[in-house]
Amino acid sequence: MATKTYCWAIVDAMREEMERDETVFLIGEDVGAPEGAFGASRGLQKTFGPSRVRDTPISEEIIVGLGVGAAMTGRRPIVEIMFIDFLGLCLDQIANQAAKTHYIYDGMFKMPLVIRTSSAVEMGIGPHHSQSWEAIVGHIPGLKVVMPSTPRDAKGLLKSAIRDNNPVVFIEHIALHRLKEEIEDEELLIPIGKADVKRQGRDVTVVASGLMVARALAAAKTLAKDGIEVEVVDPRTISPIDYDTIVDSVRKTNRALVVTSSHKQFGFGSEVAAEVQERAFFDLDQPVKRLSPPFTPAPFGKQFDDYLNPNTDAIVAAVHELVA
Amino acid sequence: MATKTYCWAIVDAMREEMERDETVFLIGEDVGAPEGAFGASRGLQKTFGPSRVRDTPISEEIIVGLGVGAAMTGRRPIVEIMFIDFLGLCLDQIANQAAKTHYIYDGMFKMPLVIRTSSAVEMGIGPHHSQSWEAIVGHIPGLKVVMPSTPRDAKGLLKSAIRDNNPVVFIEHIALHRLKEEIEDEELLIPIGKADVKRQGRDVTVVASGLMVARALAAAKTLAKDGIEVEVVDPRTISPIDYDTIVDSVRKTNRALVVTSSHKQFGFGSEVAAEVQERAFFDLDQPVKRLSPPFTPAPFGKQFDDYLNPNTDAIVAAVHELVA
Amino acid sequence: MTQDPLEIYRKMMLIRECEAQLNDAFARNLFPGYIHSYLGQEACAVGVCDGLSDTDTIVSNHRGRGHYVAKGMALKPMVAEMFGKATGICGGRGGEMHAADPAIGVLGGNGIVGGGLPIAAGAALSAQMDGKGAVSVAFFGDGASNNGSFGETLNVAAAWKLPLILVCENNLYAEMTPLARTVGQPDIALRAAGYGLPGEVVDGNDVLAVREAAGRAIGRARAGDGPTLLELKTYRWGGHFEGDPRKYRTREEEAAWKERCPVARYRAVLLDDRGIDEARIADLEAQVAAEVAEAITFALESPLPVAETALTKVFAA
Amino acid sequence: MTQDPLEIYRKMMLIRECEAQLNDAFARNLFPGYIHSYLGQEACAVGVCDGLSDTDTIVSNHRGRGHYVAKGMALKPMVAEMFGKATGICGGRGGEMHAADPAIGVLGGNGIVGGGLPIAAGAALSAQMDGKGAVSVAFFGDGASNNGSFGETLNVAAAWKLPLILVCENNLYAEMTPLARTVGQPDIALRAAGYGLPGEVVDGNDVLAVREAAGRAIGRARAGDGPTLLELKTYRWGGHFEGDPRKYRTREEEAAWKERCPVARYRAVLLDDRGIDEARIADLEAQVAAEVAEAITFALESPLPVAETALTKVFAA
Ligand SMILES: Cc1ncc(C[n+]2csc(CCOP(=O)(O)OP(=O)(O)O)c2C)c(N)n1
Ligand SMILES: Cc1ncc(C[n+]2csc(CCOP(=O)(O)OP(=O)(O)O)c2C)c(N)n1
Ligand SMILES: [Mg+2]
Ligand SMILES: [Mg+2]
Repeated sequence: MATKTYCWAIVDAMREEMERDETVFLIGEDVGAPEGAFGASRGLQKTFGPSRVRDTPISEEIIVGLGVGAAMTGRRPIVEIMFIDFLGLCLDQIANQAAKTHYIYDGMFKMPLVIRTSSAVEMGIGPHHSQSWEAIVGHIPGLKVVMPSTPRDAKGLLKSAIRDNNPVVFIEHIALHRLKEEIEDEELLIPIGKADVKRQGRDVTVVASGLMVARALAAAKTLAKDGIEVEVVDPRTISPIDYDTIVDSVRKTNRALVVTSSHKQFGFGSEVAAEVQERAFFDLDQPVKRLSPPFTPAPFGKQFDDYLNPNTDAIVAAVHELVA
Repeated sequence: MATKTYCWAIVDAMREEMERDETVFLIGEDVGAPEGAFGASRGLQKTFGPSRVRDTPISEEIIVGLGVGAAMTGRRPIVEIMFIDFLGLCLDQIANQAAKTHYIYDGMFKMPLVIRTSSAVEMGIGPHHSQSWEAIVGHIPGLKVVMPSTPRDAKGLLKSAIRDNNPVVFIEHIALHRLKEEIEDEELLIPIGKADVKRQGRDVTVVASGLMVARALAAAKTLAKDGIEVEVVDPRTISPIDYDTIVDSVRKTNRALVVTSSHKQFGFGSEVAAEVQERAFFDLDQPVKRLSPPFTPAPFGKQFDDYLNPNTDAIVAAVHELVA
Repeated sequence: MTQDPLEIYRKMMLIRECEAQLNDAFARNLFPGYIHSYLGQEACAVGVCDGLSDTDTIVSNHRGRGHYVAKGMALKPMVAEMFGKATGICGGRGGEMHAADPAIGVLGGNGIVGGGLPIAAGAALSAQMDGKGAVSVAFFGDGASNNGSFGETLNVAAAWKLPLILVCENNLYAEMTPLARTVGQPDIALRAAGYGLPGEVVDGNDVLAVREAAGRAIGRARAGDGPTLLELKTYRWGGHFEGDPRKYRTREEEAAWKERCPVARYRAVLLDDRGIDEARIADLEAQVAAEVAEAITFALESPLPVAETALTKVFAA
Repeated sequence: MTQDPLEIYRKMMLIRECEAQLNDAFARNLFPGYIHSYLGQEACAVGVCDGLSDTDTIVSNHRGRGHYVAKGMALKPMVAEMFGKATGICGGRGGEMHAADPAIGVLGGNGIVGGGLPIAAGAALSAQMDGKGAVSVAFFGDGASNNGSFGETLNVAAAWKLPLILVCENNLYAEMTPLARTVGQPDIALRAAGYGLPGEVVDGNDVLAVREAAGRAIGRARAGDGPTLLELKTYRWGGHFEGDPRKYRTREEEAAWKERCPVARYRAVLLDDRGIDEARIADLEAQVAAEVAEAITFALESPLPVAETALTKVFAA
């Protein structure tokens, strides 16, 4: 066991997989010699050389496209898009090419491609670096979308993503990079598509993703003092969503709240609420609630982020409303 | 009154607005001399000249960007992206630039930009021309998204979109282009953000958009024979959604079905189901149901489209389940 | 490279016949959907692919049949794919704009103009990492060269010295819009220098000229000397798709280009310069026509895929 | 164009002081978020904007303060915006990467590298339609020239002869990656010819050279002769942002570029060639320093915007 940050967990996952399989490589802006804009590729170019760990130009479309073409020809590329806000520059390669190639060509090509990207929502960097766009990729068939909330999940899911024969959009959060957790020394593979019940509880199910997981847990602690036992489910995989785990929990608690950093409208909250009410309607005592930032761009500055994004108090209040 | 096709309704709307306001112009691939890949700009270049009706290169990002820059400097551009499937090449200009400029700059710029685009879902053209991506733009604050299902709605909404001081993504459907309807000769402006109850009914609310509206109406006819009275609500505007109208209807019928051409996952169906269950939970006798194509790319060929997409029979069956 | 000059002619004729007979099926209402005909551009695909082997890859676009045939895709499953039939090389899911065959290095067509260029660069990166001298080719149109992916691809290919040959088939039109209206300068090849790679304008209707230029580019790529942009000046005989009334150009312009028919030109070379006799050529032509007819019959008689199969293969195991 | 040579110096010094004093605030932990410093590039913005009037527009990028100052944005609201204060020109919503002022033709910065080029082309299209001789300028970095939007913009601008001046400030780095590692050829200006517009490499640390080249480009654009790509060779004195340890380059390289300080060079011209005396310059410097200090104090003392205002102005009326 060793204590690792989320960021080092990412580095370790890539290092282990690159050691294990020489077809794995990494490209992206500043990932090579500079070792990652956020340090998430520290030491990799030194170990694996400038051919397997390459700096790219600021060319998001071809960064993904290089991965698509390399994956079709036998490699397992990891490509980095620095911020998920830049998805609009490479969505065609992700949604029309990577996601559909295996399908269109009747299974003749595999697409073992990992698209690593980051959200910086709530970090005060302003409108072009504060979005949580998991719903956009979640809407595309043929993609898997993963969003780990802890170092251990990050490592185990990234290793699984690299070994997956399908395109995986792997969404980190810059603010989580410094989070620490003990991680076993043995090989760690966490299956894509499995939710994790981060806390057991009988009264309310809180489905939380990314940054919101820690807050949901903090809220659960507070609520426990009032005798309200919250079950916190972290889907970890945004697509496909592990509804079995979520619905099992709701069947037990009869109340559900979804907390996300992405907008409610056409977002993860709506997706989960819709499916949960369909599957567990007669088990629900209350409608499924959603807690999300309001439907505005994110202006510059922490005070706005603090105001716009759900915090622990808001989760506590929402749970109180649900059990009222 | 004159009978007009959906396609001519689009042409008429642009012509009327270009006559009314000389800051309105149109650019896009093949919109000028060729008069539109689907004939939706017939006669416009002849009337307004090659400066105001311009053919662009196949450069989706700058097609939208030209509109953004022109809108910021006093014009009212209409830009055409031939198929909504090409959104991945211009989403940055739509979601990060057009949608946010008014907001970021504290209201100093208006963004009277219309992005006209088309879906060809169900037309057998294969995976890159068969998507219904309204949810992707629906997830972006600062955008309005419109998806008319009839010629009259198309005309009235397009004219409103052109006069709107905000970016509007206007989604046509190629298969609807030949649909005919009587349209009044007087000026026709249909407000963005208002749903239309296309048929009154007391038993079940069917929320249907785009191609699905006609099918929902056909299903309603069939169901009426069995004594089931379906209310068909066409939101017309996908963002912001007119929930007041939808929820009023559900409060009356106590049952709701959403039918769309887009995938259920993170799609319009989930968005509507989530909000309706939240607002009208205790009025619902059954969970809100969603009818959508399954979560796969669209292969080439009509037989696949017919199989994958909801048809009238499926709507009838789903309504029967809801009232069972 | 093929040593037999007749083999080159056979490939060109295969494409020519294929396009002609498909158009015929279309005219008789036997074809589902659009046909993006390759008629008139035969020398491009054949001249380029002549220098490639099965371990080299190509990425095609929406006008891909010429590329598929030139790279050696089996005719029956290729044609059946165009009809969307279950016997098609992709089981009929790809259809007219999408066929692929990893065994011979065909990485697929594309419904997105310009969408293939980055993918071809990715295949070139794989080849470079493999270090076995394989190359990657991207076929695309003049219209695609105006899309953002073009500049990104040229730059990355040059910066990394990728074994990539960028083949722009400049047929003067993108759908109904003439190239001249959408560019500041009509020679796409001239864009190469600014990105740091060689660019060359080639007569795309002269199969031997294409073959030579492509051969040089392929040689450079195999040797590790990096990418080349080839612009093949050619002409699309048909409309953007079959049925397009071609109002945007004159019948005279079309006739002038048909005078420069790439197939007829190479036929004359065979007769006049290579001393191959008319009878042998005619024989081969008949044989090719029969082969294509058989493929079309095969496709027409094949079943459509079962609709339920649409639910399969969204993900790989 | 400014006739007073001191006015050019004043603008350069305003930028220099602004950057220095902001860095100072940053070092004292008084600045929220990142600072993308313009130190070292002063001649670029000032040289280009000297030929523009308020009816001409500019589009900036993430490193925009130089452009804002050179185009004439009032100092206090500009600086307050950088701090995200309610008194900022955008009420503090834009922050360090986004300031705009329609009254003087500043159409904003951008957090998306390359995102501004298409917008500048749109403004140029407006200007062309207006027919009043206004021009549009896009400022962007060497890194941005590798993004797809660059090629699309060059091509459209050339095809339509837009009154657009594309100003690439080549400061040799994109974040921590040197340009040489990501391009096949290091002169961005050479990419112009292939798209059919003139391109010119200019010493970006020589304000008079920039002013002259920009003047020619602006003149062509006003006359309806279309766009120009100017590549201004310069250097970013600081890191990508303040606090960047700059491990990717040597202190020697930095020192060598500081030797070519654009401000000092122009100061020498004033002293040596224009016969302006030291005292007058020193006076102006003191005045500028005070003006900037006042703006910083104003910003520091201004309130943050009320968080609830975030809910307003999503849509225009
Ligand atoms: C990104 C994108 N934009 C537009 C289209 C519609 N479209 C299909 S083919 C075509 C013209 C392509 O022209 P070119 O690249 O010259 O190829 P050609 O058809 O001449 O062979 C267009 C505009 C598309 N499929 N993809
Ligand atoms: C599309 C996009 N990709 C990446 C980034 C992250 N990023 C911000 S600035 C920058 C470097 C830009 O380099 P250059 O254009 O040369 O401008 P400079 O910073 O040198 O002035 C990068 C990669 C971004 N903001 N947008
Ligand atoms: Mg063409
Ligand atoms: Mg730079």
